[in-house]
Amino acid sequence: MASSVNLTVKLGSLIFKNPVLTASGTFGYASEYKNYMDLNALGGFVVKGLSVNPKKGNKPPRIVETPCGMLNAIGLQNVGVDKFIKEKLPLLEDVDAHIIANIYGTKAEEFIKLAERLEGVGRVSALEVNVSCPNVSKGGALFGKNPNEVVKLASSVKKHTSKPVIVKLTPNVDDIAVIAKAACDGGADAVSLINTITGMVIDTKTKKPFLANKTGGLSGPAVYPVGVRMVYEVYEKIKVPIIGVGGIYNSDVALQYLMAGAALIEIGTANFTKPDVTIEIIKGIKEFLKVENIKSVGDIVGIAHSV
Amino acid sequence: MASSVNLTVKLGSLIFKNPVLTASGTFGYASEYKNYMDLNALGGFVVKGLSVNPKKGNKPPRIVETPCGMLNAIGLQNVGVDKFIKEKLPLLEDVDAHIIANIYGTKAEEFIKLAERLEGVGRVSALEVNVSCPNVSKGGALFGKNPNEVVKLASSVKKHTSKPVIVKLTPNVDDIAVIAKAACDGGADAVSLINTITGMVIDTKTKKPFLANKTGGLSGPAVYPVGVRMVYEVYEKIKVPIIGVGGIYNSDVALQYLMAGAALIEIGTANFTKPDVTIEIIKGIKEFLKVENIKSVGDIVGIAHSV
Amino acid sequence: MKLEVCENKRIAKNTFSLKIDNPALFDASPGQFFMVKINDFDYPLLRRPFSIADFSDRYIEIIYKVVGEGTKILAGKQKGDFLDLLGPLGNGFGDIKKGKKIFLVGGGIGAAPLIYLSNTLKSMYGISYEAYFGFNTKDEIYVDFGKTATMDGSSGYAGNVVDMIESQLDENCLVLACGPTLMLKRLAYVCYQKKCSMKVSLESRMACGIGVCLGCVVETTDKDFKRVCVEGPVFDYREIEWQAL
Amino acid sequence: MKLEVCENKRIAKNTFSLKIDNPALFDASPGQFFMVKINDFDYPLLRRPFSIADFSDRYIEIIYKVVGEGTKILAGKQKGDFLDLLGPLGNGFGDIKKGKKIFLVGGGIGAAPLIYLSNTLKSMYGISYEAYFGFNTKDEIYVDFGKTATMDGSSGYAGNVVDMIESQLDENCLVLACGPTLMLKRLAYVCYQKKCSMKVSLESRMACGIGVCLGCVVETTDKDFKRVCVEGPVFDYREIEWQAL
Ligand SMILES: Cc1cc2nc3c(=O)[nH]c(=O)nc-3n(C[C@H](O)[C@H](O)[C@H](O)COP(=O)(O)OP(=O)(O)OC[C@H]3O[C@@H](n4cnc5c(N)ncnc54)[C@H](O)[C@@H]3O)c2cc1C
Ligand SMILES: Cc1cc2nc3c(=O)[nH]c(=O)nc-3n(C[C@H](O)[C@H](O)[C@H](O)COP(=O)(O)OP(=O)(O)OC[C@H]3O[C@@H](n4cnc5c(N)ncnc54)[C@H](O)[C@@H]3O)c2cc1C
Ligand SMILES: Cc1cc2nc3c(=O)[nH]c(=O)nc-3n(C[C@H](O)[C@H](O)[C@H](O)COP(=O)(O)O)c2cc1C
Ligand SMILES: Cc1cc2nc3c(=O)[nH]c(=O)nc-3n(C[C@H](O)[C@H](O)[C@H](O)COP(=O)(O)O)c2cc1C
Ligand code: FES
Ligand code: FES
Repeated sequence: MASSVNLTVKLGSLIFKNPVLTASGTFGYASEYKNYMDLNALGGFVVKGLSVNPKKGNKPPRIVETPCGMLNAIGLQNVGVDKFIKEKLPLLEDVDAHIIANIYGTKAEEFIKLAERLEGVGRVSALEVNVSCPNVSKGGALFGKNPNEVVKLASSVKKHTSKPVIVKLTPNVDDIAVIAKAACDGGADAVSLINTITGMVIDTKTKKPFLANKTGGLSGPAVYPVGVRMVYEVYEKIKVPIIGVGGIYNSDVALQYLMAGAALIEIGTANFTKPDVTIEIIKGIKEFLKVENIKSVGDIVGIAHSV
Repeated sequence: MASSVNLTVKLGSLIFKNPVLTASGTFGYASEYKNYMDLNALGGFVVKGLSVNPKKGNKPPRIVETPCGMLNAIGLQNVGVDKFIKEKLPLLEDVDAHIIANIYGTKAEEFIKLAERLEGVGRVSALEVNVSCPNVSKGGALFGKNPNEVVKLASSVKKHTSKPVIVKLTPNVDDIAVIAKAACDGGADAVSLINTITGMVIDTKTKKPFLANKTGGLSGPAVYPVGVRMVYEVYEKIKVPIIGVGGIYNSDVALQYLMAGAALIEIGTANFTKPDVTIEIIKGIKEFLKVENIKSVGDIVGIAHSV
Repeated sequence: MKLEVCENKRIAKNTFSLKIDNPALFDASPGQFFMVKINDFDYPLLRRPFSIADFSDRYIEIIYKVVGEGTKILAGKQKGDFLDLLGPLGNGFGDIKKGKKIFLVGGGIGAAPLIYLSNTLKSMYGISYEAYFGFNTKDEIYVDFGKTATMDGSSGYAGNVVDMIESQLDENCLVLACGPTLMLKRLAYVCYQKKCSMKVSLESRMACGIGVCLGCVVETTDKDFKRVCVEGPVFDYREIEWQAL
Repeated sequence: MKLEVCENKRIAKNTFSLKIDNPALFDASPGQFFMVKINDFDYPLLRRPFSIADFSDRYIEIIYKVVGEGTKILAGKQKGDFLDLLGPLGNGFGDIKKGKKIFLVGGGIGAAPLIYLSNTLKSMYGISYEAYFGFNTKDEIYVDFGKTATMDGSSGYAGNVVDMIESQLDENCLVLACGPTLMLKRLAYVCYQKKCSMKVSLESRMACGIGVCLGCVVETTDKDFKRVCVEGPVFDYREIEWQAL
């Protein structure tokens, strides 16, 4: 048994102490979790999607449970980038983990504005460009389904930031590898996948869609096989690191994502069920590597591709 | 309370005694369920996918469980259309329910052959053209993702049969309404959706994809919100009836599909969990209509679209 | 926090009292709630929010109604089983100042948090109050104090609890209420008419219970959204955009 | 078919005996199995296949090992709970003719169906047999007859059960076996060498258990696929393409 295992992961110039991040929209601005876990234990967190101006979001109901999953249609409610920098970031001053800003705009100029606004903010390690939110009427997945838009958007953001740029992809497409390649062509330093799968629940009492937004994004354990498959498909087609996300709820599923080809992973919905699930997952990954006598977590990334 | 409710559904010239069918590949050739339920209670059944020649299918393992779902990669193992007609159909002679043949080919000519071979077989009420199987290397979803192929295929089958033609669609696309419209352009009398969503499970012990086929199709309760959403989307874009399928496991979800716009529904994976689940669902739909004082099941089809 | 079930018994039609061992590690105030994990495994996926029906050194009590899959499974839990609780969460009824005439008004399962509230008012503050509870039928009643109304007239006042108390309310009253949305909406209208004060505990679909998912919001009169789990569940009724509910 | 649990108790390391009330509505032969629904709700989704470890007028016995989520939940079931069983399913060991020298060979939890088989051979046919069971360690042993081998030598023969019996097998023997795939593969090889007969019960991932999903197939020597749930789970070992397992 190896006495110690190396969990660190590199993404461009960034070093993560382990591959476990939290997913945007499921971990607030991180400080909310201080009571439930040691934030320093994480590789990092992706904060709630930020827009140039504060956004009110969709009308409620915004969430509904489904078998081993949930739909959400929050509609990117957020405090706006300025308030985030002024009020939320300082709460994390003493936390030793990467902070990744998830950014969202309805047009390229807004993404550029966000990148510029965050450029001087040292505490933000990287940008995750959300071209995949299914719950907004403009932007979001409308960009993310079109490879040409993705190339353009990635390259414009890239031009206005010195931070690593991660493009977050939607699973609601014919072929996610095409979109991933487009992100790389645009200069993305990494891609993260998957965002939620569009779904609908109908309230048979009212005979109407349950959510005020009608459709919502499916997340949670139910979707993990789709995410693992997509990471596996993308891994064979691109050279930049993949961040795997979608339904990870224990260390076995986390390991599946790594083996499929994810260098890092994000935990979303599972935080709701178990606020300290990320700690459990980090422990589980470590334990697995020890038992298997594998020295570094990097050694299992994409290992499921070797026959 | 209405003293009796009308559950009958028309599809072209066919009359179904109720909207509940069983989904292809999950009900064998139907006679297997004789011990567990009264087959006459069903609106009909779609039998296992048929090819011109017998097909051996994929190597095992072929199935794996996932949270509230399962992956399968059977690979369309079947006895072939001739043996089906000779050996399987006679077992259903005394059953009073529609039999729909699910047909699969690797090229248009095979679909045509199947249509021709079944043309004289009176016991088969309709053809469900499977352009959406994700678990075969040729045909299947490769057709189903391309609207031009779908138009061509639907119209070629249509030309060689007098039976209603149903085209079964894959959910693994950008926009399922585009494919549904293509099927209609090709002359389809109905569309059924959804087939399974492509997924993967990795066995972390062996560090390899669990299924011999690597990927498999996700079905079961987990996927129902995706199916309901797609039926809802397609309902607004086409005029022919929709057959809703995907994750239906109780009458509430069945009603959601009807309200989203499905005229008929197919039950798949749930048959494995509860062999008589279809009976329960028919009862539940009837009960709902009674309590709501709705005279005919047709009155709730698509009702979630009215605001 | 995994805590042991001490008792789980039926106390009225479809209504159960769940007593959980109190480790005495925290305090809880009336109106706060717990997010309860129903099973050890992830089905049902989300935790269920339940108000605190009583709270002592010995146990935490939750009174719940079986309405769906989660509560049905909960009803099967037995003494000795463990439940994972997150909380206490949210803002309760807060400080209640003397001076106003206090009415506790509960509807159906919404009476549950008012039990703990009534005990606290009595024991901690020595504040007196009147309590009114509305139920559909007699066999749903699980409170043993206050006056009750039933819709079918099988016990107490025949009709709606709001109608029962309407005539007694004026600007010197403070109503502390919890119940079905429709009842609260009517009550809010009455309180508005009578210029009476009201604090109200709201329900909403919750995923996290701790303010991060933004799923549970309710529209407020300043055209904003507030989180029921953090800014609530108890709100001053004038904050709420009742039209939107 | 919902049946009542009479007893569910630990009988060895991670191993439990579950006794279920037998409504005496059907017969079952050794080697057949039931598809057991673990919960009333649809999680875990699929039924779990378990062999019949014993079968009498009074109860159906299943002996199972806790290996994953489903069996973990099963271990929590108590007397008075109800379980939904589908079955008995599949082809068992079939008619055993006198004449051959009979060996029951089980590995780990695979010994379970051989208990019912041994009882039947004795009581119904008056056929005598020898029984050999392999386990990893002493604390895993749950059978009280036959000879045992343990891998760590903590009880009985030290080593593999196949090694233990190899020298005794010849063309006059009939082996009836169940156990881990690797053990069965070795045993098949030995039987082939010794020209000895063997019937073997196989495991496979199952969704339906009744022959419709085609998920459980195993490759056969005629280059076809056979369903373990219908054509099996007991096969003549010469039918199986062992290389493919
Ligand atoms: C702050 C708060 C306090 C509550 N206190 C109590 C209490 O003391 N006693 C009690 O019986 N009930 C209480 N409720 C309602 C209780 O949470 C729901 O009845 C319960 O979640 C239903 O779960 P289920 O699985 O049985 O129903 P299902 O309908 O199967 O649940 C499906 C989903 O909907 C959610 N849901 C269903 N009904 C409600 C509801 N009315 N409010 C919020 N979410 C809902 C569930 O949490 C779950 O995510 C409270 C709700 C909130 C928000
Ligand atoms: C015909 C037959 C008879 C069996 N008899 C017994 C018995 O008497 N006692 C006993 O302890 N076990 C028996 N097994 C194995 C038993 O079915 C599995 O151990 C059990 O399904 C594991 O469920 P789980 O949820 O704990 O494991 P998980 O790994 O969480 O299950 C996940 C999925 O994999 C399937 N699975 C996991 N392991 C196996 C396996 N070894 N074989 C088949 N499917 C598996 C499960 O059914 C489930 O669908 C038998 C299997 C078959 C096919
Ligand atoms: C309540 C909620 C809010 C979310 N908000 C965002 C967001 O603002 N930006 C984003 O890129 N993804 C958002 N997501 C998607 C998640 O980051 C993640 O991609 C998805 O939920 C799948 O992962 P999971 O199954 O682990 O939750 C949100 C998800 C949920 C459930
Ligand atoms: C084991 C299995 C085999 C299947 N075989 C076929 C098939 O032969 N042809 C086909 O069109 N669909 C096939 N399907 C897809 C189902 O008919 C259905 O579209 C899908 O499973 C979603 O419905 P469900 O969630 O109710 O199972 C199969 C599904 C399963 C689980
Ligand atoms: S429940 Fe998540 S913010 Fe309130
Ligand atoms: S388990 Fe379905 S065919 Fe055997």
